[in-house]
Amino acid sequence: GEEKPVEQSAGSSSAAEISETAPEFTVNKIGVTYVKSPLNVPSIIEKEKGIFTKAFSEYGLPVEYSNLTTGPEQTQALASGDIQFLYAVGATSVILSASNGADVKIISTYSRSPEAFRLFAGKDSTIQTAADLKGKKIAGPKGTILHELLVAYLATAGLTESDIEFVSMGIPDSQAALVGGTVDCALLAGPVAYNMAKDGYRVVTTGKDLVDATIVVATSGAFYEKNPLLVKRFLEAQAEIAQYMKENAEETLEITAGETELSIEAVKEMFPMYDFSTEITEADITSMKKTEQFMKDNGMIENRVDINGLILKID
Amino acid sequence: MENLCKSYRVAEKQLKVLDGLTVEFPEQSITVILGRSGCGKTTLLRVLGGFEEYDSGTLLRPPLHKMGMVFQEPRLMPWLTVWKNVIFGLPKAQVDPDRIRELINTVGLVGFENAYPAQLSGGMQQRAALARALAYDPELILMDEPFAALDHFIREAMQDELLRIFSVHKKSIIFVTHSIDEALLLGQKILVLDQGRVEQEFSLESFDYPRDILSPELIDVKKNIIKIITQRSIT
Amino acid sequence: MENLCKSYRVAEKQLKVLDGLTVEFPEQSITVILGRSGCGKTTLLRVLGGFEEYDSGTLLRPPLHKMGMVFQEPRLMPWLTVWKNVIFGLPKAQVDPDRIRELINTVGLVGFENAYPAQLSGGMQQRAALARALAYDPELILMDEPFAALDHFIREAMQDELLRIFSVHKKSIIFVTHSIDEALLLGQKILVLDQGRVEQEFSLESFDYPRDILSPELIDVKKNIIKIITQRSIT
Amino acid sequence: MKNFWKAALPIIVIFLLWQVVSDMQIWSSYVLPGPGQVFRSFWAMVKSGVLLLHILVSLWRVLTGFLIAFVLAFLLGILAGVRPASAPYYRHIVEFMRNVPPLSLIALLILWFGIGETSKVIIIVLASFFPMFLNIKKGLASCDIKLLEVGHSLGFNKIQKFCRIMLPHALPDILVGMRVGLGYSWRAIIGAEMIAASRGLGYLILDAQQMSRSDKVIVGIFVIGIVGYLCDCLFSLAIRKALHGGVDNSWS
Amino acid sequence: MKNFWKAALPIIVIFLLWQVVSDMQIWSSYVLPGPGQVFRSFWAMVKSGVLLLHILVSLWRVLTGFLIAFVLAFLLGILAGVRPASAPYYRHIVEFMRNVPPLSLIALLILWFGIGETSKVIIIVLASFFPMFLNIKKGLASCDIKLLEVGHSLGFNKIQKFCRIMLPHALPDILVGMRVGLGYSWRAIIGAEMIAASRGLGYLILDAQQMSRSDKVIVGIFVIGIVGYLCDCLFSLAIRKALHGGVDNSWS
Ligand SMILES: Nc1ncnc2c1ncn2[C@@H]1O[C@H](COP(=O)(O)OP(=O)(O)OP(=O)(O)O)[C@@H](O)[C@H]1O
Ligand SMILES: Nc1ncnc2c1ncn2[C@@H]1O[C@H](COP(=O)(O)OP(=O)(O)OP(=O)(O)O)[C@@H](O)[C@H]1O
Ligand SMILES: [Mg+2]
Ligand SMILES: [Mg+2]
Repeated sequence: GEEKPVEQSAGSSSAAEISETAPEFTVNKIGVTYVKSPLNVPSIIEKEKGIFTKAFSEYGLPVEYSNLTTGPEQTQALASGDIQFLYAVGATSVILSASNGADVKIISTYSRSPEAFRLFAGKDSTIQTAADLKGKKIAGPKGTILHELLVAYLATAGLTESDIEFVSMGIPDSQAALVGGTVDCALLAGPVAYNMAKDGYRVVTTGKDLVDATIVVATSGAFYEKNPLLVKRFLEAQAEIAQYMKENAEETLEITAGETELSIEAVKEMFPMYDFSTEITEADITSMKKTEQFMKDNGMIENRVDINGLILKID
Repeated sequence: MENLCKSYRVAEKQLKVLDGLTVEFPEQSITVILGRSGCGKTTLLRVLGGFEEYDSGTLLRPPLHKMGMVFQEPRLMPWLTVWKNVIFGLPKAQVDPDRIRELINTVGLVGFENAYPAQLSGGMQQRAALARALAYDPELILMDEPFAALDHFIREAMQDELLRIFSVHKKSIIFVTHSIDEALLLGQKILVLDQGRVEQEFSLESFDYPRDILSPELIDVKKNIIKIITQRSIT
Repeated sequence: MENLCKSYRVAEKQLKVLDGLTVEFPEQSITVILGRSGCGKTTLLRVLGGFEEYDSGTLLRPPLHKMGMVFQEPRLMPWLTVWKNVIFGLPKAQVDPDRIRELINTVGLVGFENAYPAQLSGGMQQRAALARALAYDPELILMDEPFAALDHFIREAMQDELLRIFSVHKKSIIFVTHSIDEALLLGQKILVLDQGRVEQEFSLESFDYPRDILSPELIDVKKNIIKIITQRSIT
Repeated sequence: MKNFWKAALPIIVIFLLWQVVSDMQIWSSYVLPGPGQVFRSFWAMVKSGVLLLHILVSLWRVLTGFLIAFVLAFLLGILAGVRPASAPYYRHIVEFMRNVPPLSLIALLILWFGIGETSKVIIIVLASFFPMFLNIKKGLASCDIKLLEVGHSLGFNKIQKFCRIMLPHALPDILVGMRVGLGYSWRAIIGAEMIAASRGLGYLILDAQQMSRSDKVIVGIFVIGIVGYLCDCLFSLAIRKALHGGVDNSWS
Repeated sequence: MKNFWKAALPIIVIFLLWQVVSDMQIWSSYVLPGPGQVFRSFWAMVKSGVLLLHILVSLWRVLTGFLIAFVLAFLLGILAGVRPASAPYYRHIVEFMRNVPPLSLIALLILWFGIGETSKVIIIVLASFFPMFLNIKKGLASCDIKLLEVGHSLGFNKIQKFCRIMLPHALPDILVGMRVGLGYSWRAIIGAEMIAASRGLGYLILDAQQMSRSDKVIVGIFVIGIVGYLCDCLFSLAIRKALHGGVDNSWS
């Protein structure tokens, strides 16, 4: 389905506001990204239970899932109009694309999970503190929460990125590099991090107190303007998911284990690291501002981004 | 058919292959081009057939000629059997299996219809190429040493066949050869080519087919030709 | 050189090309294999040269023979010039430019040393292939209709050249042809091949070179050969 | 039979080595799982039917992409081979595209063609077009002039010359090109299924990497390799049947 | 001159279209930056010298990988072309590898060979080996038996036959293979530089993608395409010089 959003006249979009019964939208389907890693329980539950499908079937709109996992891909797809909601995208990616002129708006928080993001060292590495990292080779994905974690951790010892050798790689590749012994440390998250910890690799630090690891839900400003109803319905559906997770905790874990094919123990151990409440708190905004500052400082963005302006005020 | 042609071509240094040549090929007759190896016979034939550009001069061809050519090499399609090679030039609808079978019989390839060219001897390949040109049934046939690879008897048989075709269907034939005997046997007009020029023309229309090559008149002509060729190559 | 060979090969249906053939090729002499197109001359030569397996029978070859072959087709390397094609068989150190130049002169290709095979006429290509085999200077030369594409005079010159080489260097030559005259001119021993058998052997060692083909004895032999071949093809 | 052993020998050696290395526990099993573990997850996926689904989805994508690429390469190859004069118009663009990594275009493709099948198929087309194009072009352009002249002498028009002489003559080259192209189609499946796939062998590998399931990654690699190989065999077989020995099979 | 215009025409049209589309502001500059913006960031990179650095680093990697792949393909191609009997030993493994996406092997390569140049070069080798191998094999295997027999008649040994007849005969095929291979080397640069690169054109693109800098991505795409094209031209030229017309240039 590569239909582009159907541009309609202003008249029809205002009609959507007038008549609640037969609203007309600028889309004929709802594209949602589906990201299950690192451990995105709400996405898994939602898909299993078909909550969005149910919600949007009220408007006769089918829901289409897209497995776009990386942030840049998601923001690109949003810009192309193929996707309406980025359901779980790193705040860093949103800031990056916004800084480069993309029309992207945050509508709610997805999760915060500082502890799920970790810096690993070899099994019998001597690295204990941030100061020990000086001159070491560290692998991880650039421009992500993990990268931010590293820089924040270095800062605790008064170091900067230039004091270490940072190599940019995806998470699975970073893992392989650490296991193969060609790097001293690797920045890992999700099931990979869990496995490595189980295997005895040393956790140098988690993201706790360093980053907030804010994952958000985003849409485009244009889409919201023309279809506020749909965005509102989306938020309601999100609440339903949270509701379900609270009421069926055991089942939630089982479904997650089944979908990710992780052991139930692993899921149980990792689940508490995540805070899935959807409300955008003051702390979230502050952390995003911090992130934005971090990116500016590290030359990853050239234009400042107004975080408050990024967030859609929906009532 | 009348023409006047003149042309030369390049090798490395400019090499005049055809040099101010003026010939006329009468229609419905057998014209034989005779000459030594490398004297430009093939080139002349290729110019006539339109395979080769010429540098200067004019070439007049009567229109509406369906023209066939037998090349000096067999040039069979290696991926087709003898049968398919023979009918190669014919539209599917026009293939008359009986006629083709007869043709294949004439060139002595019965039993080899399904063989591939690589499985034939050199002479057999040349005969298959001959059959292909005849099957195409052209009004004008250009033949470049078609019988060189054939032994005495098959050659005789083929010469007879050619004369038969000629007399029955009154086709125009231009025949290249280096054998003086063959030229005398077949030609109504013989052009002796040397160094890009027509050294001499002989008209043998008065002799009826089949000819006896040992008849005194023809021996006279033969001596004449030999004299011309040897003379030229000495100078 | 003695041998006894017997072999047959497949086409589609089993086709006996050489059928219980028994021949002996004397050393240091010119043996001519004569036969009609498609009778198996090339096949016999290829078996002798070791290019083709034989099915049964034995083939005895004296050891240490440096053997050269002239194929029925020119088979020049299209990416090499005439000169390079001629010296193709020689190690770099053994190339004697004067000798090569002389050879090229003999085959009448002076001025075409730097031409590529595609730029030569059919006969010239064949002559270049001949020069290649001679340049290689083998003790035994197998020649498959080497002069078929040549005109009367060049053919005569080449025949003389061959006889000269033979008498000076006393090489063994096995020569395939379909021309009875050529066989009579060159052969010390003539094998008439038909249907995979040696129909008849003629020994002409008593005739000295150069021979006069019109001498009564040779005309007798010629008539004999013609009779044999025609007889066979009628049955 | 002897050939079977010859073929089996190196494969057995590789498997044994693998088993030994994984037994030695140099790397833990989630980094380099042993053959046993890989086979178990392979079997689990076979039983549940997901593997077949992944294979079919990818197969469909690969074949679609390959066919489109072939048709394009064939048409452009004909144009280039038969009318070299037209080359200046597209030559530079084709040559330019030949060197551009399809991976770098993913973002643009998503932008223009969305995240549906189109983008995925385009990635595969981009990967397999060029070997086919170059080989077809070479095959047609290197056609023996002598044989073409035969066509001329038989009064063939351009189309007849092309279909009856150039094409059969170029066949071995075209087939080599198609085989290389088919291989590259399979290789491009990861790149293609990076674009929002939820099924397919490429997705299987990418997803397993994210989920740290090395055993599944290896299953995916094996399955792609083997399915691709089988495709290639079928392709060779089909061609051999179609040609029944008319052309030597130097391409197989 | 006329050819120049023929070549320039479609390129100019593309640029104009691009300018028009980006002027129309259908997509924001984040999605599709205009030619002006792209040129500005290109110029900035040229001036600071980073672009040259990226080019040189990638060039070195591509050439190393290409050369290694060529040597391997040549050796194995000779083996396969000259001694078809040896095929069963490696055939299945080669055919298997031919269909495996190099991208899926990145993790394994990092594990075994680290994140240095080795892994990157291996990715390039994997990408360019197969077209060369198949073309070399085909070229050698399809050698005219008639010409080989000439070699036999001149008492050539196997090596002489190979060097003096088979090799020149297979040259056009080998060259087509090499050109396809060179193209694929360039295309593999993104995959290769996914492995912990900090320089190179592939890194430039990947980094720009991650940083959502579409303008830089486009600069990278153009530079790879053009540098690859130039490489190809140089390669063709070198060959044409080396052969001075002996072989028809159906491969160019
Ligand atoms: N394609 C070509 N390029 C350059 N020169 C050529 C080409 N074809 C033929 N020639 C030259 O033209 C001359 C005449 O060649 P042509 O083929 O016409 O001779 P011919 O009379 O047919 O000889 P033969 O009886 O040996 O076939 C030769 O000297 C040859 O070198
Ligand atoms: N490679 C082959 N495969 C199958 N049959 C073949 C092969 N080569 C030759 N033959 C057959 O063997 C027979 C003899 O062929 P050969 O080439 O020996 O004849 P020849 O005496 O040299 O004839 P010519 O004078 O026409 O060259 C022919 O009937 C031919 O069909
Ligand atoms: Mg000629
Ligand atoms: Mg023969």
